[in-house]
Amino acid sequence: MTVLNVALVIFLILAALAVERTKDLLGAVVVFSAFSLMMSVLWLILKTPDVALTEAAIGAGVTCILFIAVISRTERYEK
Amino acid sequence: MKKRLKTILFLTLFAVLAYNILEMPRGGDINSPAYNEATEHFIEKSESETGAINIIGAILTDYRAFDTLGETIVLFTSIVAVVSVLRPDAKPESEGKTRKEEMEDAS
Amino acid sequence: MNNLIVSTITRMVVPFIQLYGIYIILHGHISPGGGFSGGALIGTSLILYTLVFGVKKAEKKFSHRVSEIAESGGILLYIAVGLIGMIVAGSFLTNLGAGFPKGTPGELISAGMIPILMIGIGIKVASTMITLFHTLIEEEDV
Amino acid sequence: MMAFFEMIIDQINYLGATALFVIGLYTVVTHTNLIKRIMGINIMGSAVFYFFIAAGDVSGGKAPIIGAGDPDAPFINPLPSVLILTGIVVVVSITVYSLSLAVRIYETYGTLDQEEIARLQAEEGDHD
Repeated sequence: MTVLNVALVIFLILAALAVERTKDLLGAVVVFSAFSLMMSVLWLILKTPDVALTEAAIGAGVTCILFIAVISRTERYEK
Repeated sequence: MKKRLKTILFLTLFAVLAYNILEMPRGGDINSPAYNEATEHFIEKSESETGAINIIGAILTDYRAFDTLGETIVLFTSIVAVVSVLRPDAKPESEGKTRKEEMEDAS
Repeated sequence: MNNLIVSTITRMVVPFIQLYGIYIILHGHISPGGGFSGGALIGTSLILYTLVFGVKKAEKKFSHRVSEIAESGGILLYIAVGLIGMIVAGSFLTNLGAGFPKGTPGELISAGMIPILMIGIGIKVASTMITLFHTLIEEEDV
Repeated sequence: MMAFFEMIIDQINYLGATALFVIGLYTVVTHTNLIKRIMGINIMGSAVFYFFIAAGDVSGGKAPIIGAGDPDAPFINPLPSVLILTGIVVVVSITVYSLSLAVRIYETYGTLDQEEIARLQAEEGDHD
């Protein structure tokens, strides 16, 4: 279990760095969705299934849809 | 150059925080200070005091129910705030033009 | 969106998502889940419906009137249950002391007021999610 | 050297949460785009939640549901989970409010870049 934990932490740090680096905001939102989903898997490993369910529905679902709705009303590329 | 300075600054911040974390109680230790008598009370008594076998649900809507009421009020406030910011009659005064376009027209 | 496959699959899948959300809300006291995650699931199903069929058709299913009632109703249900405890037992949000039935732990109908409060939270969260999405996606001419 | 690695593996959850927090703070400070900043705030929020959950973890424990799983294993600490459960929803509220302000700013100024907004405001001040 520890191996999976360490691998997930490394993936999370890489995903956060990718969110920071991506100039295309839509791509950044997609990477952020993957970040939230991996976070929910990590919380399942830490034995808190309630928080994992909530994060999968709210963090990976609703938040990203709201970001995409706002990007569709404003501009897509960061200068 | 400025960006490199910021990167070095944040790496220093991470080093300081990580050094302090190595002094913390070991992760996953049952004797850590977070696992105190309140936790033991919840684990031992929640089934007899509330009748719910999911301890998280029992704490969320029984022991800390007032906290959850405040949290639903936060949700309500967020709706009120978003609707009042985005309501249709609060449009900017110049007909459909943004400030950036006005500046470009003027110059 | 005029894609036949997407609209057909959405029409088939949305009821099951909502059923799963209701299941999670009602079993909040005996299994992982509860009002927050179940309400978010129901809200997500309505957001999916809006994305596929457009705001106009979605507002026929879940109009502003219904969302107003749901938003206020969730909080009012919560406060009403709290006031029952205040009247009967003397303090706000009392559970077993106020005479709510305890039931057998592990059964669906047990734990006194906890399922009722979970239902209130679920209604509130679901209507919040869908209202926020409708407000953000609405163009000026609506 | 080996002991140092073992110490890192023991504290991997705390260290990961700290790294995520610093990355989120870096995003908020160095970027001028408003939506990117809101994403940074979300990453910082996730990092704080991760720190709390890691503080409640018990190695070899089980989820806090009575009667499920191994009867001899200890329960994890349920209190951080409850706090985080409400915290996630509050972070969503803050995010949506910031996003609505971003939409309104875009409708007014035609840009989401903070330096450009400051420049437009300065020019407008010259006209008055």
